[in-house]
Order: sequence, then structure tokens, then C-alpha cells
Amino acid sequence: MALKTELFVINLGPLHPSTHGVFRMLATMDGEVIVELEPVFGYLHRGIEKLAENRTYKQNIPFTDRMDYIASMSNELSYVMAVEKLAGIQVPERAEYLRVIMAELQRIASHLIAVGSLANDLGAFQTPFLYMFRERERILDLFDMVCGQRLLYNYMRFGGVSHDIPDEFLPALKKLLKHFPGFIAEYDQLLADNEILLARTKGIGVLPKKLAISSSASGPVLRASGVKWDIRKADPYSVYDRFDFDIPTGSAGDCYDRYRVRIAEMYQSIRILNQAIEQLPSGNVLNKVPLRFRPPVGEAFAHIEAPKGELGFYIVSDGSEKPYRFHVRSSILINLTALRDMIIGWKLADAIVTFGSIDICLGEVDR
Amino acid sequence: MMQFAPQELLWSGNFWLHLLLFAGMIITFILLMVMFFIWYERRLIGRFQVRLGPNRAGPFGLLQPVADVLKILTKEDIVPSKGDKIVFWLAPIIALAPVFMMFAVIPLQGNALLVDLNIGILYIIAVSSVASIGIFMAGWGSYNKYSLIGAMRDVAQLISYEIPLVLSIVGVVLIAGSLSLNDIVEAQTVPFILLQPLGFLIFFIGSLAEINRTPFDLVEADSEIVAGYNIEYSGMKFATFFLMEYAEALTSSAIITTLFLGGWKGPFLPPFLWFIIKVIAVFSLIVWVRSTIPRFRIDQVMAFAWKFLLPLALINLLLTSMQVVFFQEASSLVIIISSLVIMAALILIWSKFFRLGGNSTGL
Amino acid sequence: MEVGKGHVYSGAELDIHEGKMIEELKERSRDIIPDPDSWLTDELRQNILLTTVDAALNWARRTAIWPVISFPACCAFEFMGAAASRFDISRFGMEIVRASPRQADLMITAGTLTWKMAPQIKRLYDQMAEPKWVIAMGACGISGGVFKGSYSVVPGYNHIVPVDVYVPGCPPRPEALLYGIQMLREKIKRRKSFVEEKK
Amino acid sequence: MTLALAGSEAAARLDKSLAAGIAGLNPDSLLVKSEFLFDIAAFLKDEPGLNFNYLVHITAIDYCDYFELVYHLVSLKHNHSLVIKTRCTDRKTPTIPSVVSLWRGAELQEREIFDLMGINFEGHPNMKRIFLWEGFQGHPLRKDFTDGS
Repeated sequence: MALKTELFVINLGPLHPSTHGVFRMLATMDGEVIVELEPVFGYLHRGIEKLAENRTYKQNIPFTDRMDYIASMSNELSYVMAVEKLAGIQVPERAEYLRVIMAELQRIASHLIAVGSLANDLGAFQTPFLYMFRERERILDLFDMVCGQRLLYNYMRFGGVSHDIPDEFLPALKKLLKHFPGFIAEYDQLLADNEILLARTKGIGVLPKKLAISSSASGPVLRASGVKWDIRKADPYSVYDRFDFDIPTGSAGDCYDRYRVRIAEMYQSIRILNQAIEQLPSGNVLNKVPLRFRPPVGEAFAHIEAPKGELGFYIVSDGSEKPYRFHVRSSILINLTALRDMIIGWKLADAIVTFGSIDICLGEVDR
Repeated sequence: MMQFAPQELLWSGNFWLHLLLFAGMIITFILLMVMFFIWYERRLIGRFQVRLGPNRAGPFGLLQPVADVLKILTKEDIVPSKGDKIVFWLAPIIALAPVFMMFAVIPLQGNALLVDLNIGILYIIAVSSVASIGIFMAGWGSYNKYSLIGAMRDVAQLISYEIPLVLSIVGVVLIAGSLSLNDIVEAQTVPFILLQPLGFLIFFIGSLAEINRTPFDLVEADSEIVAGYNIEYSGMKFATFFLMEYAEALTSSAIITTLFLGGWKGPFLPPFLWFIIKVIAVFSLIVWVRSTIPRFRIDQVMAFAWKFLLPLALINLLLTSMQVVFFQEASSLVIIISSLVIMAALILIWSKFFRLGGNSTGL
Repeated sequence: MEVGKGHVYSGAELDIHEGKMIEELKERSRDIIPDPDSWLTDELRQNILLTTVDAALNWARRTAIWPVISFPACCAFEFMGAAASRFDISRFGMEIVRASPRQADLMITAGTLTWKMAPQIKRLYDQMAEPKWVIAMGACGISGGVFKGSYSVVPGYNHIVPVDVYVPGCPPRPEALLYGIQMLREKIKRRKSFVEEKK
Repeated sequence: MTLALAGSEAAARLDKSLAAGIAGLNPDSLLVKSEFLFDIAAFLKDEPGLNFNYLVHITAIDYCDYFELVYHLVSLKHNHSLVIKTRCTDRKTPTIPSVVSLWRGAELQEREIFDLMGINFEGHPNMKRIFLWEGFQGHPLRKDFTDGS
């Protein structure tokens, strides 16, 4: 005898504890299994692209901060690179190194949150999350030291960075780097040796290699699917070609691989940071850029490997003080393209974990 | 059937006065312990999570639960307009009452406080499952999809875990030779946790599932179904559920203490204190598990009960009966060592063959 | 829950319904909701018994403030920073962040509010049980901040819900949020639930 | 370093039947006619020597007289990139063929362009607003957009 059952529609979000902000998944469920899913975006659509057309180039740097607010430094870097490309501005070497240091610190901070909140989505009662936050605070302290802000830094400028690092910065950074690998190893041991965590993430939310490339996934999501593609290596920007580091990749493309790739990337970031501190030259950190800054008519696209994927800015200039078009290649929005394929057929609990493992930040998805 | 302990019966013949007095005492005890547990859990989890926990209200934050309770009780009470009102009203009461009732037979000191049922364990198993009806009613009456999912999960979980739970108790009963909790405590010259390590493990895991604690807290899984069955409850009714959750944890700790840890027995300190210390120790273990282990998925919860706990419980039962029948004369030291070895071997073997597995899609 | 009567809504139906809701709310909330603080200066008569009861109640309410999850944007991370080990709002008994609005007392509106989100925030606020409070955290929460003037941003939460305490900053540091919470506690302290008569 | 192909370079490697679709050559991009867009994109993707299997992003720009669509393509295999552009002069109901069937990554971006710029993509599986709600008047990224309030 077959029981007659009924499908029902359930709204996960927009204010759901594990949608990492305001995101809605319209799930049609058959009991616990999700049979149809429609992601709904736009709950944080602030119209940054339109607002930016009415602000000067320099005024737009704070806007970029507020996109992926977990990784502000990376956003700024990408934007200033696009404008520098557009206007042909040179950047002093010391500033390039400082940018790399900030971007890599930001990558660690962002991955800490990604891994911590993944554990939260798995139902570990906040403990891993709070451990991650404790370590993140140390990185935020460094940022605080440099620019006086904890979250949205407004540090990069066209032609360099706003000001040089204080004297205490490097010793503090070295101390952090010395202690950090041990922390990650300990943390990884806590999570990756846990049978429940393995059972909940291995083989869950698989993104096959072919679909990953076709759906333009980027960052750890793409690499976890076994594609060795990192903008830092494939199209080196800033001074990344001077550092020696590896690109960790996964093979299965499941949630566990995404977790592993992030953990491995943190180690690589530490490697880069150590080399950057060693090579850090002295000198000027900001080239003069005219106050009323008008780039020539044209367009430029610059992309970087942000913590969450390939973040690009496409700027069109009409020769005035304001950008004619300000487009963001949002890594997370595009990473979410394949969300439906990854979730359908899995249970509600898996959907949450899969979603968490993509590591999203709604500020950049909706802009 | 019912036997009142002679030293407890202060007013011989006055049945109702005795009942009233001790029922009142038990309820006060539970409420006080629950208040303490709420504070204790928050402080302890604070330690696990490298922070302090509530410490501003009163000395060491001891008044925090008082403030919590006072605040919840005076909050607005909302009833969903589309919900099933009667079910919605009854659910908290039905969920809470059995938890109090269980304490009637648990010997806190020397003897059971209220009644010493000679089928105490049977009574506890029977009554403990009633709380799930309350949870299911709450999920049904709320007219909310999340709460319905939570309620369904609770029922599925209860049915699965009741079986290994009961089977693991049978081992204890076999050794003690009695169903009365009082006799079981008396029989524990060596705490049964040593004679029945596997049984203790199964019972502990089963209890976690019964009281919906991590890693089995699917019923109110925050990150999945928001708050589960109690999502629509506010005010006094939510306070009842809140109380029920902690009272269940208290009862489970008390039962584990009674069955496996030698109950109120202990040197030097008064028995009552020993009982409370052991209960807190068990509760600490529960909190420890809660703050470190992630949650199962629903099918994994089921698989764990049926494929892991149930076979082990059956083997444990077989071994225990063999021990009782054939090796009654063996010294307890031999039994302890052999049962520890057997437990380790069994768990190793099972974890080799049993994988929680992640690739079942259910479609 | 009634089985058999259910109708599985299609995505398009829900979208149209949502659009209508947003437009309606946008129409309704052109004006700012005045801050609920007029009672602070009201002279209310209370006898000694009522004052004592009030004092006890207010103590309980300000000691056990449970926030609800409503964290749209950037400030959420500063709230989490405040909730995490270093700043640790659990000291004030606030670490129980309820996901269900029914059981929460405080809405910390951490982040920019868009018109698409506004009906949800309004609903969340309506679902919370009395007594309830709102802290508008960050510049966006107060006035729309840097996004003021955008076609999709609500210029301040006080268009949608009455706000008790404003915490400025973009984003406010956790210290600022803690100060805001202290201010809220002060406010709760002066609340009078039981009054003999109005003067 | 990702090698950016010039427009002429890519045009030289195009199939002869598609040569009619080229509308202009820029040093950094290839301008194609919108009706040929899909065929040229398909060719660029499948031609083994080019193999543009990864769509970096799509965007649209409103030049008042016409809309310009920009496609950034990358080949993960050969590590070279190409920008193709196409134009659409119709302001009332601008229509461009969708490339979702070639690159899934275009799905949400085309919806985004539809929402904010008002360009319709023919052949898109789910063409509806993504960020703004149903009933929102106008398309904000157009230069002539005015907020109702």
C-alpha cells in the first residue's frame, strides 16, 4: 500500500538562521527531501552600481567595502586595480607588497568565517564558530592598527595605499603568523576527525567538474571540484608572481572538499605572508594622483582572486569625474548558479550545509 | 503493589498528606535544580566557548535564570489564529507533566520519596514516552511548517531510540534481579557502569536522543528548522517547554545516576548530596557533548539507532544473561575487565563495518 | 495543518504577491514612526507596591534580553563580534539568540534595509511578543547611510518599526553596540508597567 | 599570464560562415552582430584551438543610443581570454539571444541584466526579475531611469 503524500512549499529565509544574511530559498519538499528549489535574491540589493555612477571614483572606494563586507580589502584591491588600469597609474613597490599582505590576511579572516559558519550550519553549537572568531579578532586588530577600522577599511587608494603601516604592525604580524599554523592544525583536528562531520559533508552537495566550469564557478568552489585555476597563478596581478605557493585542489567537489581547500588555502596564505614580510621594500606608499581625478575615455576590467572567488570590476569611463558604468563581477552570485543542481534530491539538512559550504556574503550577491 | 518506605511515612495512615508533602518537595527540588542547570549550562558552555557566560545578575550570575523565568512568564502570550487552539494549549502541559511524574519513583536518598514501585523501571519507560506526544501536539497545533517537520522528526526519533534504550536497561535489571529502582541501587556494590559499560554507553546515547540534545537535537535544529516544534510559542507556554527541556535533562541524568552510577551511594557525604553531585556530573557530560559535536542528519539518526545501537544492545543483553547464568560466582574484577574488553572490541568491530555514509539521497 | 487542502504555490504567484506587499508597504511608510520615548517624561502616579513590582519586573526584563536574528548586512558581523568571546554579550545574559521572533525581546537591526526586505522586518517585528525593543544599529539603520537616495533602500528603520535606541557608526564597533545596549537597559529600567492613573 | 586575444586575432580564426557576423574589430575586443552572437559564441566555445569554456562575466552598458553587451571569455585550457561585444539599438524591447545553453554561468547574470537594464534574453529558461520585486517601475541602470519617489 502506498501512502498518498503531498508536496509542500517551504520558505527558507529571508531571515533564516543559516542563510548567512538575507537570502531566500523557495524549496518544494517531499517530506524531508527537497524536490525543487528556487533561490530568490535581492533582499540586500542596495543599487551600488547605480549609486556609484553618481559618485566620483574616489568616493566609490567605500562602496566596494560594503559589498563583500567579510573581505573588504579584497574588494578595494580589485576596484583600485581596475581604475589604475584604466588611467595607467603606477603603484610603488612597497604599496604593492602592503596590498598583498592585506589581501592575504583578509583571505585568512574570510576563510575563518567560512569554515566556522559551516560548522555552525552543521549544528555544532557555536563552539567552532567562536574559536574562529577569536582568531579573526587578532587579524582585525592588525587592520585596526593600519586604518582604524575593524570591518570596512577604506585603505587602498589609486596609486598605492592611504598610509604606511605603523611600526608595531610587522612584529604583531610576525607573532600572529608564528602562532597561526598551530591553531589551524588544532582546529582542523577538532573538526576533520569528527565522524559526524565527515558523514555530513562527504559526498554531499557535489558539484561535478564539468558543471563547475560551465556555471563559471570560481574560487574554492571551483578548485574543490578539481580545477586548478587561481587568478593569482593564471593571471598574476600585483606582485603575486614573486611568491612561491601552491594551489590546493579537491577532487570530489563535495562540501568536505570545499572545507579542505579552504583550510589548505589558509596555510598557503601564511606562506605568502611570510615571503611578503621578508621581501617588503621600503619607500613611498602612495603615488600622487590629481585631486580632481579624471581617467581617459575607455574601459577596463581587473580581476583578483578574492577569498570567495574571482572578483572583477568593469569600469567604463567617459572622461568625467564619475564612472560611466560600474560593474561588479560578483564571484558569489555566479557561484550560486549551480546551487539548484547541488541541492535537489538531498535532504533539508544537506541543503543548509551545501549552501553554507559555498560561503556566501549577501552584500556582494545583491550589491 | 505500592510500598511506602517506613521511615518516610511520618504520619502513619495519612496517605494524602504524605503524598502532598512529598509531591511538593519533589516539584520544588526539580524547579530549583532546573534553575541551577540553566545557569550551570550557560556558564559551562561559556567555558567551552572561551567566554564567560552570564555573570552580571547576582553573584556569579546566579540570578540569571530567575530573571529569565520572570521575564518569559510576563511576556505576551501569542496563539496563532489558524492553529488548533486546544491542542496548542494542552501541548506544554502534556509535555511537562510526565517529566515530573518520573521523579516519583527515583530514590533520592535511601528510599524512593513518593512511592517505591516494584516495577519502577517499567513505569519510567512508559511515562517518559508521553512527553513526545506533547511535542507532537505542539508541532501540529502551531500551524507552522517548520514546527510540523520538527514534530515529525521527534516521533521518528523516539520510536527508534526507545528500543535500544529499553534493551540496555534490561541488562541492568538482569544483574540487579529487580525492576524496582530502589533495589537496583541497593544491588550496586560495584556501580553498574563498570559491569555494564556497553549498556551505559547505549543508554547514554539513547537518552540524548530521547531528550533531544545535541547531536540529536533535530527537533529544534536551529540552523535547519529555526526553532522546531516550539517556534510559535511565547510567554508562559514557551517557559513550560523551556522548563521541560531542562527537566528532561535532569531526569535523564537522575536515571543514569540511579541505574549506572550507584544512585545515592557514596562515602562520607550525606546520600542526598551524593545523588546531586552525580546528577550534575552526568549533566556536565551532556553539556560537553552539546558544545562539541555537530548534528546528525535525520536518516543518519535512524541508521545509527537501528544499525549500530540495536545490534550492540542485543549482544550486550546476550552477554549479560550469560554472565548472570553461568558466571555468577566470578569475582567482580574479572567481570569488569572482561566487559570493558568486550565493549572495546565490539565498538571497534562495529565502527569498521558501520559507516554513517553520506550518499543516500532518499530519492 | 490541514492535509489535502493544500495548494502548492508556483514561484510566479508568490513573486507577484510579494511585489504587491512591497508596494503597499512603501506607500504606507513614507512618514517616520516617532520614537517611542514620550513616556519617559510622562509623570505617572504609582504607589509603593506597584513601584516594587515594576522594579522587579524591569530588573528581570533588562537582565534577560534575548535578541532575535535579524541581521541583513555588514553590521551583523560587528554584532557577532560583540557576541563572540572578546566582547561577550553573554555576560549580560544575551547569548541566547532566538531564531524564532516569538521568544525574543530585542531586535538589533544590523544592516541596510531594502524595500524588498521591509515587509519581512515589519512582519518579524509584529511577530515578536510584547514587551519588545528595537536597536537601530549603524548608519544604514538610522538613515540609510551611504546608500540613502538609492531606489531600493529604506531611509532608516524608523519608517518601518519604532526604534528605541540608535547606535551610530558604519559599522559601529562592538563597544558602541555594548554602550547602546546599556542605554536600552537604562530605558527599560524607567519603564512603568503598572500605573494607578494618568495625571 | 592570461593572454588577451585581440579582436582581429580572434576574427582570423573564426569560421568563414561566421565572418558575416563581425561588425567591428577593436584592439581589445571583437564586436559582433547580435543575430550572430549565439553562433559565434558556440564556435568560440567548441573550436579546439580556442576552447573558451569559461564565461567570466557578462555586462551591459547603456550608451543612450544603443545598449552594448560585453562578454568576457576565458579558456581554462589555453589560458587566453577574449572580449566579445554586441549592440542592441532597440530601446523599447531590446532582445539578445541567450547563451545559457552554452555557459550555465550566464543564467543569473542575464537575469540581472534583464532586471537592471531591461534587456530581454531570448531562450533564457527563467527570464524574470532577480533583485527587484515584481511591479517595480523601470530599469535602474538605464541612464534615463528616474526614481518614482
